[in-house]
Amino acid sequence: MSELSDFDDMYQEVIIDHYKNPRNSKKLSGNYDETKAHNPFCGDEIELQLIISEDRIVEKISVTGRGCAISQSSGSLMSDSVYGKSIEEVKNINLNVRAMLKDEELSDEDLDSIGDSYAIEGVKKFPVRIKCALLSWAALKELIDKY
Amino acid sequence: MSELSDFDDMYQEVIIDHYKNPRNSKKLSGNYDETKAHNPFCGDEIELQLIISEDRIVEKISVTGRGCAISQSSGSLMSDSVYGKSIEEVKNINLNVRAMLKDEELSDEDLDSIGDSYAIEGVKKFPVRIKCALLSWAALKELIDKY
Amino acid sequence: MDLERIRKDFPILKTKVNGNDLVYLDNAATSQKPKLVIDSLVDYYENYNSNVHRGVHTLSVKATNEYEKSRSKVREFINADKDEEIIYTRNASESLNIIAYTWGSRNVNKDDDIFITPFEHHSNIVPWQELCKNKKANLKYIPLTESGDVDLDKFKSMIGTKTKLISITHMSNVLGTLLPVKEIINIANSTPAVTVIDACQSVPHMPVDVKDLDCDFLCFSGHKMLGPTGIGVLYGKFDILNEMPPFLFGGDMISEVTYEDAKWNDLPYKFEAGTPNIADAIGLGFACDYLKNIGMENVWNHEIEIGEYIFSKFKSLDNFEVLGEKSKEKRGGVVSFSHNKVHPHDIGSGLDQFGVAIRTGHHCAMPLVRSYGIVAASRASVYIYNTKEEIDIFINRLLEVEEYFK
Amino acid sequence: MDLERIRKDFPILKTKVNGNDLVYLDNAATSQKPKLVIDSLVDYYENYNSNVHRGVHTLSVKATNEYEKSRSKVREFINADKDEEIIYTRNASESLNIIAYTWGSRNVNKDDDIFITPFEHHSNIVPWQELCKNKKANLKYIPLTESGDVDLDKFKSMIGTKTKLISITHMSNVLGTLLPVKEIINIANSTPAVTVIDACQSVPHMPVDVKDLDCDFLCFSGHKMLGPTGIGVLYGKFDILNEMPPFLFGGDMISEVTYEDAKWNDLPYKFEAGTPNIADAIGLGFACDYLKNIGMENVWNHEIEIGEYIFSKFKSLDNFEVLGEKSKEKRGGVVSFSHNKVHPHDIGSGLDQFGVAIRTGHHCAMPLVRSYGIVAASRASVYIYNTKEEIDIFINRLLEVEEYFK
Ligand SMILES: Cc1ncc(COP(=O)(O)O)c(C=O)c1O
Ligand SMILES: Cc1ncc(COP(=O)(O)O)c(C=O)c1O
Repeated sequence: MSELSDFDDMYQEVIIDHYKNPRNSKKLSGNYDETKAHNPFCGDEIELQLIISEDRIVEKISVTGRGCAISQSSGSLMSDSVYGKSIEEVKNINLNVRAMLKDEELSDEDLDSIGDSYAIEGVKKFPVRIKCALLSWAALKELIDKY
Repeated sequence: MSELSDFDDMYQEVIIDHYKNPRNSKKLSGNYDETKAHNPFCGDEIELQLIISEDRIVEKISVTGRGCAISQSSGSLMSDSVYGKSIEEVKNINLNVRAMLKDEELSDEDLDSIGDSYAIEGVKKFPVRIKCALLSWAALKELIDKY
Repeated sequence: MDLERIRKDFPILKTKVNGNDLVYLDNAATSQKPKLVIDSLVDYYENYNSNVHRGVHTLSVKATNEYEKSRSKVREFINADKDEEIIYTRNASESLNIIAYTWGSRNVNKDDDIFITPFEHHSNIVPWQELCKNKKANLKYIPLTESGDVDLDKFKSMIGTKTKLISITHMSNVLGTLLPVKEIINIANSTPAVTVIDACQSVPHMPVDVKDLDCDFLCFSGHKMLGPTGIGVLYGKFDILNEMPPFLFGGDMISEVTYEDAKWNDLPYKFEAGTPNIADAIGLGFACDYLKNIGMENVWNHEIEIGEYIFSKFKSLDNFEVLGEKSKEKRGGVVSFSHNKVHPHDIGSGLDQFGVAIRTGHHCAMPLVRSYGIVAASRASVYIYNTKEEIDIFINRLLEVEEYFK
Repeated sequence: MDLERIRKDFPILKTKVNGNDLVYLDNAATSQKPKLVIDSLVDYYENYNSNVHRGVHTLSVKATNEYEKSRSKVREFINADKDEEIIYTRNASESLNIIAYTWGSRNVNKDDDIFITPFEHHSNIVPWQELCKNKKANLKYIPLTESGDVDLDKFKSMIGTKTKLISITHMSNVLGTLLPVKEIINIANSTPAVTVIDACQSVPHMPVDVKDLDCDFLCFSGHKMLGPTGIGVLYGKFDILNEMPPFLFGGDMISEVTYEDAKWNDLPYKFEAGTPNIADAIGLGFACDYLKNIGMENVWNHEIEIGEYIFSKFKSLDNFEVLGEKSKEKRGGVVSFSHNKVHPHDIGSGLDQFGVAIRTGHHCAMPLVRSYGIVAASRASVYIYNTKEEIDIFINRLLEVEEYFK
């Protein structure tokens, strides 16, 4: 696939890597929060499990699902990006990821906060796929907003 | 108005003459049939009175009304065309006039039957005005169809 | 405003009609289109025609982007808050019917009142007549003063908790009369009623700001504002639209369908069932660009100037009567007139022979025209490309026609 | 059929997508447009744009004539009896909704049955779900045999005097399956039910004759048959349409309006409220000309040939499954497929990088797609301009994409 450009931007190597080898995909045990997000239009599914510690840190996370390379790699990347972060940091990252995909200006600091999930930036050129990229982040928001 | 062509065809001299000097516009007395036709779109009105003799001849006719040059002249021309004719002839003329305005082929005989009303032929190039030209003929049909 | 340059943008103005230069004065019926708008259609069909929404291929992404960009342009043009408040319809008639079918059928009940004015176009009369018939509600007309203005005091005394909806034209398409819509909306806001503005004759011609008006709904047609045929707009306040049940059911307006049931999509898609009129929606966006570029203040000033010029011409003519003539501040570039002998159809046909296009008939406002004791009238209505020279031609030819039929 | 010449008639086929020649295989969503149709729009806007009906000036007369001429072309195209039986709508979705809103709301009552099939597009499901909900009627599905065909025997045993309406697609937009519409209509004619054909995927692709079918209604969209966006057709038998109450209320659909009441206009205008989509209706007429000129038999033969070619290619591919594959006689040029690992979105995005446009997702037929145990599928659908060379490109690129994501 030599001619690719925008496409390469969307399906970066790291995306394909996370799609084929998803991180943090082991289901949790014990006392975890759980939610399931799905997009009825394309069938993408994300199951998210979280354990938030008493000092409000993401102590454990599990992301599994079915769907396209974007939705699944985005979930895996997300788990890396928020693992070990505080609730407040996670909320901030979630906002920054959304802002990034809306092509809004972000400070260097905010961009940094996104971590590996910066890899999904290329999706912003494909508006129909933004929902795929945000599916896991929507699930995360649902669980985190309770804290 | 020197440049006129299709227009002149529609507003022939005889049309303007009948419009300005309508024939058979005296109301009848005695035992007549009567009807009123009107077009709500433009307000054209035709009042038609008829006396049909025992041998089924148009013995007397009166046409009056208000409206555009086409509707009013057509009424006047109609009265000339059908005066003295038999019911059967009148029905035939009515069909022929409609056929003429639909641009259908007519035999010489059928064209002849139309008489002076042939002057309204130019209206066929202006479809919106055909209703004006046919208003009096619709009134006539209503009265004649009873015979 | 560079009139000569504007006229060059409209290819049809070079047309000859019956051997004469076209003088197009039928703008209240539909406007002509600038090259920019026509080109946008060709560009769409030649370069990126595709169905919108959910397509992952390049053409579909481009078509979707342009379709939604156009919605933003329309939103900006009437200063609405959100893109979701702009629903694409076929024309203003459909927009008004949607309100009657959805908001109306859910909120209007027996003995409730709906108010309109005596100035309305059929499209802002008949949907309410039907709704009232179905619901056994009352269709009432805001009364007029002796001088023919809307009687706001009487109106105030007629409204109350039973008043559910008030729908008024911003400018009469027959008389050019401007209605005091802000005052009426203000009064309406003392009741639970929603307010609907028929902006068919205002949005194309003057600055219109839905936030400033504070109306709940506003309806207009693209084809009267330099846009293509087949595209109209229903503006509604977000919260009201969001509460409304959908209108048409099918593709694009759902979020999920099973064999037994369906869930509705979000605004604005909830009201856009099936494949939209993509090309013409995009064309309407370009029409907004074009008008914005000229500036709606300039458009309006030009039109009242030409309108005044027509009024002043008629003042000196015998046998002609201008309908509902008002002071300069209360009217736009629409002039209806009648002749004491010659029928409007003959006037229209006569002028047409000289290339002058006006409209004749009831102008889809039978009750209003009839209130002047006539059934049909002749109407000249102007737009940005009309000139005083064209008005001179119109008036001179009108006198020739009068002579012919008199 | 001179394929090379046909391809030259479609300007968009010269477009490059991501550096590659466009291979457009999303025809079931919308078709591309020949220059003839695009030119007809430009001609309208540059030379005779005007509002139709009742205008006496030359432009209006010309616009009205062309608008009505287009109606005659459509009438002829589906072999209807009368121009009055052709109602212009925005799209097939609106056409189906009109039947539900007018015929349906007047004739369907509590405990009545409406039948559709499991093959339907959302636009032929949701309007009936809503109607049934409002009327407490039952929406029933014609059952399928084990081999996936419509079970006519079971269907016969399910219908009776309570059966009020049967609405079926002529050809599935997902599977390309042809339904036995004539047999179903025949059976339906033993009941009081009216029959509705969703002909979105048939009228553009094969000869369709409403008199031969003997259906009561037939719905289709112009944009899928080389016509512009924003124009659709509702065909109905004269006597049935004539009995139906109007749908939208306003200008053009009335014959007389007073402040209190209104009388409806004759067919077809009774169902065409407000300013119609004049330009696009005219464009649709030219699309009919273009197709007629090629000959619908030729169109259909070409499409099943290309369709077969796609089916044959897929037969030799591992990991891919074609949905609802049928014998040659029962399908057209629409092929939906899934991959045992790669998601349709990734396939679609991947192919797009090579200029190949297919559709991915639920194809507005969620229940049908789900019945295959999946939520989304990929679909390639062909039209007159597609070639076997394009199919080769499609399949080769598909394998490259598979490799990338596997
Ligand atoms: C079978 C079928 N029915 C109905 C429709 C709806 O057509 P439209 O979106 O033009 O209203 C489509 C098009 O997607 C279709 O394929
Ligand atoms: C004041 C007014 N309201 C409504 C309409 C109806 O617009 P449309 O025919 O585009 O639906 C018109 C246009 O004739 C109008 O002038």
